[in-house]
Amino acid sequence: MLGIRISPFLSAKNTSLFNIVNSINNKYLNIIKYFLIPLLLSPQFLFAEYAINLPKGVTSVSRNIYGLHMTIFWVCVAIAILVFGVMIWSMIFHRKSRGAVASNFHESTAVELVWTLVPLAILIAIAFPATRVLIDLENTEKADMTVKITGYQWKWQYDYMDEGISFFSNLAQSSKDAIDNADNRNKLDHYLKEVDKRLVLPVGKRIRFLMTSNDVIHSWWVRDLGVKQDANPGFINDAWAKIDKPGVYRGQCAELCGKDHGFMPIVVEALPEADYQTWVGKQKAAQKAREAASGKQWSKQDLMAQGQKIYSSTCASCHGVTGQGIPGVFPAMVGSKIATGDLKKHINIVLNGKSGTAMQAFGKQLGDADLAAVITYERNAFGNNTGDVVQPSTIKSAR
Amino acid sequence: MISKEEARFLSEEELLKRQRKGATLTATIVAMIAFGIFFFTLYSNM
Amino acid sequence: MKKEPQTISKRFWIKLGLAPFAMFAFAFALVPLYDTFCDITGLNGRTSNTMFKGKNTSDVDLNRKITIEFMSSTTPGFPLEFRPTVTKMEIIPGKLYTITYIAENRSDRTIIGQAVPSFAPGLAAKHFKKLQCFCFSNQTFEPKKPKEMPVRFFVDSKLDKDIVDITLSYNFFKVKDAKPGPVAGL
Amino acid sequence: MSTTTTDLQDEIDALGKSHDNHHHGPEKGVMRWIKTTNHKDIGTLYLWFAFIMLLTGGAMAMVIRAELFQPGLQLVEPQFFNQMTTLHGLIMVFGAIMPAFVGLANWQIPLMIGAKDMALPRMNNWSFWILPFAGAMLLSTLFMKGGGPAFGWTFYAPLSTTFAPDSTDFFIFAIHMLGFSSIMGAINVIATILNMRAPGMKLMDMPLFVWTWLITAFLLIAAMPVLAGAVTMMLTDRNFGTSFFDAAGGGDPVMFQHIFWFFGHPEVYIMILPAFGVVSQIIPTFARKPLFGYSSMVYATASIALLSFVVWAHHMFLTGMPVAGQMYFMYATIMISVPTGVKVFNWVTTMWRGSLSFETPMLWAVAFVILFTIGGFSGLMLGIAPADIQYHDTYFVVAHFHYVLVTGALFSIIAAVFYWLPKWCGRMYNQKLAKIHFWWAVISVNILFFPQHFLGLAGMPRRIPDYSLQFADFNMISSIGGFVFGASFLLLTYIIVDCIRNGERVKEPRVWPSAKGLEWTIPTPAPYHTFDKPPGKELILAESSHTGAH
Repeated sequence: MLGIRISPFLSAKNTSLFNIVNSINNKYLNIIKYFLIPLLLSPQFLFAEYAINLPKGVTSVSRNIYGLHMTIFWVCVAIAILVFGVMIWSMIFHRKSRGAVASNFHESTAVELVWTLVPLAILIAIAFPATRVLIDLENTEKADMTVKITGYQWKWQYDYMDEGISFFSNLAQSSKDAIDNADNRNKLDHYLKEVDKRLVLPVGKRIRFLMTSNDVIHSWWVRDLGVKQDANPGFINDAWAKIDKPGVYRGQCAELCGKDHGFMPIVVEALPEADYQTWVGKQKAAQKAREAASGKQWSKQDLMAQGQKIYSSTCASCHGVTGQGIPGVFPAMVGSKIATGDLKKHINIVLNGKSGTAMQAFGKQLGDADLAAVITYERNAFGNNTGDVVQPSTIKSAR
Repeated sequence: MISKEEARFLSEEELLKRQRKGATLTATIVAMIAFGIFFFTLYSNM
Repeated sequence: MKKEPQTISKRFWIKLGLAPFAMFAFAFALVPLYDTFCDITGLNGRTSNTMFKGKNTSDVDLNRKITIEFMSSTTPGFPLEFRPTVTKMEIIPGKLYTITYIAENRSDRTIIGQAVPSFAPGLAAKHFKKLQCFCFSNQTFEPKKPKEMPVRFFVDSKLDKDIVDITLSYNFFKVKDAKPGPVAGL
Repeated sequence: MSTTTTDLQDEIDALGKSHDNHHHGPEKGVMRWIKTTNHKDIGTLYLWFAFIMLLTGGAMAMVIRAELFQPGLQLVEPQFFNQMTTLHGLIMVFGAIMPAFVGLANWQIPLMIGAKDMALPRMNNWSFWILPFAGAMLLSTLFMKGGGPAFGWTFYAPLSTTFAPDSTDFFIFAIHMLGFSSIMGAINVIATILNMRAPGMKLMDMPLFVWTWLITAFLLIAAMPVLAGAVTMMLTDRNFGTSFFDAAGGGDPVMFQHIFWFFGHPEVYIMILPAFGVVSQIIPTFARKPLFGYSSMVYATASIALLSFVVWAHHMFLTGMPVAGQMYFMYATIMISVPTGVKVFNWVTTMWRGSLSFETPMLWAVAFVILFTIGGFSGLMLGIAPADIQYHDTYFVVAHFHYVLVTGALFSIIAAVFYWLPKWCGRMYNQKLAKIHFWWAVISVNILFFPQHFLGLAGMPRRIPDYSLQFADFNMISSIGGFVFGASFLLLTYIIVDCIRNGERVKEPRVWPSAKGLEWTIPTPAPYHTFDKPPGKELILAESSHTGAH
């Protein structure tokens, strides 16, 4: 069957629990630690320690949600104690083996009425704070800046509408290298939660997010910001956040979006206003430099080297590191009609994508030089020895 | 449903036949409802 | 084996005939019901491809200012360079404005597309009245020829008072070919 | 005539000729099962089919839990992982839980209402025999080019239309067939309950299991055609150039979710209402006390069913719904906890001041009440629209619906089997072993699903094959619980097979001395044909579990 991996199960010791499994002594300690203590001690203390609860977050919205969450949680606990208490009482004291004799009552309109109306009252009491938080969520005050977020299979694009900055954010290479390699994994602080380019945002500004998608439905989710919103293809949704504290906040895609749904993290870096402005300046300078690079002539060797880099970061997730693709889902590169056929068609499909498929329009995502490199690579690697060399200028004129 | 009084005058097989006739009617109506909902789903999205 | 001939009463036939009729009547009656429901909750109406006809009866509300952001996008495989000439503008509800989108077909063949508008917040869609828009019909683009496409609109002053930012995004889709396309996923 | 068929119609014909020779047994050999129109045979077929599907879907869950045992990709590729989550969901919902309840309905409804058989025996045969083919077709997609469906059991467009593998068309056909089978089953249940009751049995005399199934059948009639509509639109979108769910042609992908959940939310009640019925039969038996608040139970069930049609979009709070819509769906959703609460309170009060004993079915029923209620609490939390922002599509949701469907629906099915199995086959299972199995399953299932609440709150999304290291510990605990729970089903298989083959014979009609109901008035094991003479009103009232003295 498709998709079975060869790498051995339990190849490495990379979780603290793995060690527990190995040492019995430790195991009992940890059962106490994970099951008994959480039951006995005050929740807040432990929730922070072992991350078994929502974080309070760094926006007013996420704090409101946290408060609401805790309120409902304790209401549920109270009802549970009452209901299960009665039940366990009768299970202990009304046992046949203890000589309990069954009474025969089976109806009471008054009691039925009480346990319809009391829960109803509790629900109405919950509905008030819930509605308040909900209205605050849809708060439409004036925003200080707008970021457009576009979901792609499987990366995010961020457009700073007011600054004209636009970039893609992929899973960091360090995490990709660690998927199959436990040693690499243990060295990482944020396995699968790190990106190559972070979304940098200023602190204390009201930021408006606009979500949309280029292919399937994604969902942009950063817990500490209290933002989760679906990105629907062809439509835009909005959400907002005002970050209180500088810091790095991590999230990931929350709506199943295909093969690499689990590998599409989000990292938000909140900076003080001044640092943010410095960052914006740097981005604008870098954009200029990239445009200048497209005039240069490249050697085939350089193109191949750069092309391999771009291929593995951008193309390999579908077409495979060795160009095999996934039969029936993603076409192979090896001997492909496009990669070994007409160059113009090849450039066109990479630039503009193919409608109705997962093939995206990379013209918007990559610079001329990178596109030239990756197309050169595709036409010469995997045994596709066409010998074609594509220069950035060719791409520029084909755009 | 067949009431106790009615049933008293029916033989075993007549009762079964009466019941099955009612069942056929019920089933037909319910099946129509199902088809109606199916077409409504399509229709409401045209 | 003897089969007794089964007689079916007239009442049965009438019932049988009426049941599906009633069912369909019920199903069709649900349509206005759902429309009302969607209207109240605002479930639909995130997009509107229809022209505003009739007179601009909305009052000009000089005390209000609304910022409108204009965005554009195209779907993969549709080689259109497509953007608004202005990305942001302040407007006064009730007044008429015109903004222009520019599109250029970057391929060598003629392409046909359909623009679908989308609003954030979604509730704004109802109050954004378009008198002229390229989204009313399919658009044909000749190769390498830029095309200017104006949108003439006003925002109804009935728009909720607390909405101050509206985003309007047009997404250009390729109109499906008449001939069957390649198998999906390949 | 007694050799060729057991069909009811033929029996009626035969009755005209002779009164004596219609007590024939089943046919011999495999043809008995293929041609059978006997409700007991079909019930048995349904239950075995469901059990095989349960093990199949369970094996897929084992693959999922094994891959999630530790971070990194060890066993399967992400694409295959997605196929596993998708098929696990589809098979458990359409192949295991629903057929199991239909099987219980087939066995028990005629016995409980004093009918000879189901109303439409030939259709009954059909609605079962479609299932194995539909199930096989669904599973066969795994071996096709491009693999099976990999878009989750909710198959949201456009992932399931534009971006799906070719095998999706087979998936659509399989769903059509499964839906068709369910609708036919539901028609049969409605026709049987409304027309075949013993003369004199009023609707409010029916046992609660029959009531919940009547309401469930109406839910099926209303919900399954909507699913059929949704997959039909998918089919035309994929193959015939329509664009119901494609913004390019004026459609809307969110519309798919509206249609899907308009089916999907009643669907979850289809899977839980019969469970309520089962538990309402078992608890009075072992509390030796009539069911408390019978009529309020009926009304609560009906109102849950009605409410289930007006809350669907609480699965869609994040799709960009306007605030008025979110409020409406939030209020409607939390309203459901009122009738659900009434049911729980009624069960607890039935136990109160009873004379309780804890035979195996009672253990499962008590576990059901407690664990289902926990699932209900997390459901209430999920229903709060703003809080749902943080819960949506996380493991918190996974924990919630597994508490409701595994420790809810599945536990009630196991309870029902342990309750009625001795009546069906005339043998008692090894009660000691069954109790060991109960504790084994109930402890491991909590180790499996309870930590998933923490995972979800800590931020782990669902449907991911790999996760960051912060989730490692709870995933490992959950996986260990999963393997232990999975293994418990091997013991369950042994207990059931052992019971059928070597179990101690039971002769008394009333297998559980304190049980009430018409099914306990017939001989044990239940003869192939029952209630040739419908039971009288006096018997019906005496056997009612809710009116008279116990």
